[in-house]
Amino acid sequence: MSQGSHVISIFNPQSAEAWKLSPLNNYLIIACSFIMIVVVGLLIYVTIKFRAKAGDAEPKQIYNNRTVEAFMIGIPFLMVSFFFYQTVKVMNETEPTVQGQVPTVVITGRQWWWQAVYPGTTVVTANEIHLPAGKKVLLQLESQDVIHDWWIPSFGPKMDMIPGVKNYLWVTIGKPGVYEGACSEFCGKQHAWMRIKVIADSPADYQQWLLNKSKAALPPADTLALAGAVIFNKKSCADCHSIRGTPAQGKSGPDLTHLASRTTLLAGMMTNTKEHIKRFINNPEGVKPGVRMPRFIFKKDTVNALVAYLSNLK
Amino acid sequence: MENKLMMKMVIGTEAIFFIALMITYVYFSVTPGFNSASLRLLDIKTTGLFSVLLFLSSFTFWRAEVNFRQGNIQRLKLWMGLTILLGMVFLFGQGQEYWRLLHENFSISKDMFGTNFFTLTGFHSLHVFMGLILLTVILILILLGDFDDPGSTVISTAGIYWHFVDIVWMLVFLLVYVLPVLK
Amino acid sequence: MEPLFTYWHFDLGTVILFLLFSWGYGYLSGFKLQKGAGLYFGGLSLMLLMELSPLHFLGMHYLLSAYMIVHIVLLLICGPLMLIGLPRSSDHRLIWQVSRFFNYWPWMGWLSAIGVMWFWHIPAVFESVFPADHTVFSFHWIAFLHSGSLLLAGICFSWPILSPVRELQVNPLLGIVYLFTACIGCSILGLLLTFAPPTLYKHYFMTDEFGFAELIKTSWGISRAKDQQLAGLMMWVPCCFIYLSGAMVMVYKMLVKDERV
Amino acid sequence: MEGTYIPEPEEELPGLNVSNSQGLLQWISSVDHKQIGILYLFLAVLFLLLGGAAALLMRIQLALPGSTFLSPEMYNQLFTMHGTTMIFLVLTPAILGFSVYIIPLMIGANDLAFPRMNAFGLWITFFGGLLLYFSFLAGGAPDAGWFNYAPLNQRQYSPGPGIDYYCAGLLLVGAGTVGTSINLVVTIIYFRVEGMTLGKMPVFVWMVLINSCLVVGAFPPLNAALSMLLLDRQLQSHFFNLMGGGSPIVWQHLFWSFGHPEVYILILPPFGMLSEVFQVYSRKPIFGYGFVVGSGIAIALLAFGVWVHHMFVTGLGNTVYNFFAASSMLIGVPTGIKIFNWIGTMWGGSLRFTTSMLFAIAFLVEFTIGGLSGVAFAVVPVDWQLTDSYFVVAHLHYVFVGGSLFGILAGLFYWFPKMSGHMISEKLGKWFFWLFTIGFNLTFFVHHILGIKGMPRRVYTYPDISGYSLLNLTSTIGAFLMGFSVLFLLYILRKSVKTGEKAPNDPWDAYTLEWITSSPPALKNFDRLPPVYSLRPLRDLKQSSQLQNHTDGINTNILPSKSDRGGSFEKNDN
Repeated sequence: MSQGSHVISIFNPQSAEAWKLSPLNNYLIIACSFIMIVVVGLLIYVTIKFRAKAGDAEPKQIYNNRTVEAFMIGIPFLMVSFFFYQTVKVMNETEPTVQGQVPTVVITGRQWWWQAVYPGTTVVTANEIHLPAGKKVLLQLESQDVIHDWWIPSFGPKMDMIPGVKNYLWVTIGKPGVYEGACSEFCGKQHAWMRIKVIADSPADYQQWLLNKSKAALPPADTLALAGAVIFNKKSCADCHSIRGTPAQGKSGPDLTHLASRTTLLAGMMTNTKEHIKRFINNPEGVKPGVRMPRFIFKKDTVNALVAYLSNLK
Repeated sequence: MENKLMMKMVIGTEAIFFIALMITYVYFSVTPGFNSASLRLLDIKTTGLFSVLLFLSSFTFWRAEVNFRQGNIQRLKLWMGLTILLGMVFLFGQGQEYWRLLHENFSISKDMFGTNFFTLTGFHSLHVFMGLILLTVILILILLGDFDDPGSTVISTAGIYWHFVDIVWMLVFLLVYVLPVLK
Repeated sequence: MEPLFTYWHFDLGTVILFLLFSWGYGYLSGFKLQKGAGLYFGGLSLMLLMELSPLHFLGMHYLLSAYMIVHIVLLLICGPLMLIGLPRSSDHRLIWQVSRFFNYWPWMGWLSAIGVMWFWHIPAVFESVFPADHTVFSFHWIAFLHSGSLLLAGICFSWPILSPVRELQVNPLLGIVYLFTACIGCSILGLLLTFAPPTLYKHYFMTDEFGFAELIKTSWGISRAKDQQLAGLMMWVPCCFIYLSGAMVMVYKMLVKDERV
Repeated sequence: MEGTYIPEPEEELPGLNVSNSQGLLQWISSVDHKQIGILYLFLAVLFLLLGGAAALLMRIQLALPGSTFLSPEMYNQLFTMHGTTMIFLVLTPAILGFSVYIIPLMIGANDLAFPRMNAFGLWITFFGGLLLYFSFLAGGAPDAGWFNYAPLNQRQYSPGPGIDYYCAGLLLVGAGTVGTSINLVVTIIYFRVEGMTLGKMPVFVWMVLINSCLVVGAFPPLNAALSMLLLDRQLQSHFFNLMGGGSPIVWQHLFWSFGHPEVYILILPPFGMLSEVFQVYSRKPIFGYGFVVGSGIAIALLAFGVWVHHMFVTGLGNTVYNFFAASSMLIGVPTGIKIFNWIGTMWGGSLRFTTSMLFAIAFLVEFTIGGLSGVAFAVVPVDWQLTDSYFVVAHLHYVFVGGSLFGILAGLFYWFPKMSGHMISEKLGKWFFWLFTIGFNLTFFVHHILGIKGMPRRVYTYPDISGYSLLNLTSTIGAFLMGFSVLFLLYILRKSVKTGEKAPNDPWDAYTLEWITSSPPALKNFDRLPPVYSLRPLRDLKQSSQLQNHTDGINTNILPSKSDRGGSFEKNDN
């Protein structure tokens, strides 16, 4: 898995779709610069040339000039027509309709994390979404609660996730790497910490990853982790979280089956370390205010056991 | 004149308000979740009767206006009183319809039809109620003898509002009561 | 399956309409071709073209959007064209009376157009416009009423604004309001069609009698949902564009013409 | 105008029988359009300070990544209140304030058509604002953004009372705004001075007329949406609630079919003010009067048909987008026409660079930036990339501040002598201009870049990546500069009222009727008025009387008396 850092920007297109959109971005910048130069240029000229001087008589009273008006209407109209043509063209190229294709991944926005389900496999993951590079991939975007929005600037179009509606997005990632984005529709308290990480793998790596992740969770390695597993199921953890291969089948929180293989926690809020997991379990509200996870009053040992268990789930 | 233009603009904005509510009604009524079972709870005959009374009040108001223009203040009082009475009877009709529906366990939170039905008819009734207040104030002023200038535009201005309320009801009645029967 | 462009049909109702309106012109002009007759008969022939051509066939059997084109052209293009084409210099009493009527009650014109437009789109009414069987020669009296009412409403609608009697046209400010509210009136219908589920009009779900369904769906790329959206948007945007252009012309008349140059 | 009733303010104000010199009580009970206009402006300033304070708190929070200065709850409440306040309680009242004050003077009327309704509009707006702010005490302000999307606005996701206050407050504010707008329309239609036909109305009057019609048409969908939302929250109806069969998209349609015209509501009157300012300080008539007014009408007509461009990423489908892209791009054309017409007005003129004119010229630059970034949202594929990002924040501030507020400030410096009777020191005014303009650009220009770099809007904090930190810090510094300059403006205004030089009747050698009256105008605006033959009645008057020294004001003795003109211009004898 390559971990190339990339510049988040709409001017750094990394998918075929983004490439299709980018000429339009450039045309727009050129047109806008042109108009700005005309307006500012005219203003500079006018303000220098036509300053009032002491004792000026009333200047010539010009009421109208049909030719000038015709240009004022005509030129913007032509520019607008050009952009309209380009818009329609690009729009229809990048958004072919979806007719019964099976999506590669179904991504569900939740307050405030992303659930990714891979149809045809048992893989369920959260926040860090793996996709194959070099292949045209269909994303199905849904929401479980409020409106979220899927946005990775380097991949081109964003798309709203609306409860009760299925939206689709095509993406053909150019090369393997890590691509970042964020939820782009205000969705409540932790809208800021609802960041997206897409890890694009080469097709072979991707198959490998799918295979790994469709397996059930590893059994606890040591006694501390074993104790953690017991606590996880006995206390209310399992009511919300699921860990495949164990009795924990909760649906309202992120799937933790392979938690330890993710690099970040809480939708990009912090890196995935034991220390951070511990801090979060001890005081979810303090770490991520508004988060749905309740605060449990655990003994120190209990937390340590839970952390040992969770950080073992590769 | 300016009174009338003012009132026309007021009903213009009210009209768009009702249009928004009605579009919402129509939009939801063609979506699959719209509960047609609830539609059958409505009593088109009784409400139809009360509707006719409301439409009649437009007529009585028109008579009031004519009499006012002719300076016939006694008749004006009569027709005005009749208009208010008809309006009140209509509101009573609405009230008993609501009462019955609520007793049949059908409320605004029951389903999409309930939500739309109560909102649409409720806002209309609210407008009838406001119209009644307006007319009552005018009637009191008439009884106090304030209306002796036949050039006054107050009554015809109030009339614009009252006729508007009737027209809205005509549309609402068609939409909510009559159209489902036609289908 | 014959090629689409051969699907002309000869609707008796349409021809009767054509004759009726031609006679109307004669009645008003004293059976003489006057200036503007070209426009009048242009509008009338456009109606003929709309009603007899394969476009109408498509509208009848496959595409709501095709039906909508016919609908809009009849109401908003043929009607006004015919009105402009009415004999201007004619001092026929009827023209004066109608002009005076619409000057006093401009909203009747408005109501006729918007009313007719909405009426024919009530799903139950809509279904009845189409004859059950399609033959080359046919007369279907509801279809006859449909076209006739659209043409007539188009004329009534534009009368307050384009009245042949210039001094009885409504004042420009009222004209702008008139056109703008008309735009709202048809926008709402368009809006509903656009965003309503595609099952609104059952008519187009009937059997694929002529075998065009596949062609339309695959090579034209128009699905049922898209078709209804297109129809709604046509009712909405181009329709309003016509109204608003009219409004801008009124603004031009009001302001730009008497500007000091 | 035959036989129309002209409201006559008397020395004894109607209502409470308060005389003209009873201080606060008189202001509160006043139905005089000038006092109400000024109260509207005070209302705008009061809420500007509140909304501005919210903005500064937000900027402190965003100065550094990962800051914990504000909790997310607080941040969300603040940005919601900031947006709502600035749009409904600052820009709208400021515009209405100028309209209510200037329009009767400009058209030669003595008051609005319905003076009491005018007072009602003001106070209901004020109480609506209070109600909105009361939510802070009642357990939390609204926190779902000013456009308050469903289902986030449902009780389930926003259990506090904030959104109920939002609904109730905005319904009241809306009632006041619509009432005053209707009042303005009726006044403009019926109360114009003899001879001022529609084609001879000043551009500002035209813009207010168009704008008021826009208000009357645009607010009802909002009221409907708010009523439905209130029912959803209070009586468990299901309009926007998916569980009961409702649809969150309906809220967006209803809200934006108000929300987009609202944008034009906030910009059209400033367009009008600027048109007056450009004419006077260029000593030339507006270039292409018909086109300027006509494009205003075109904008208003198109305004109702473009709202879906706020919803280009909701998945409505390309068929719908095509049409709305077309209409949204089309609306750029009349806006462009205006910009070039204003440059045309200056062309060949004799320009005086007063503070007001500086704001007008700066407006042209700022608004062009805002307008062009707005076109980006009509180009659907670009909108797909940038909507709901900081680019939108940049765009809307360039339009609302760089457009509306710069226009309003130009109007303020232009009309202040008339309203207060005192001149503003040009030197201090120019200081303010530069501080404000630099602060504004510093704050918001960087937001364009933040958006392009993928920072979503409405986030209470951000990760420390790709230069977010530096750009945000710059923005915060700019915001404080802006905040300071606003306080400086208030200081200047106060100083001018206290110690400023006395203003003559017509300090700018202006063209329209309001400059005939004394500065400030007496309770009764006009005793006599010249008949209007052209767009610039005051210029006609000055030319016809061969007045030598314009700047010393108009000597009312030179006005033709009633007997000369056969009473055609007399407004005061019914």
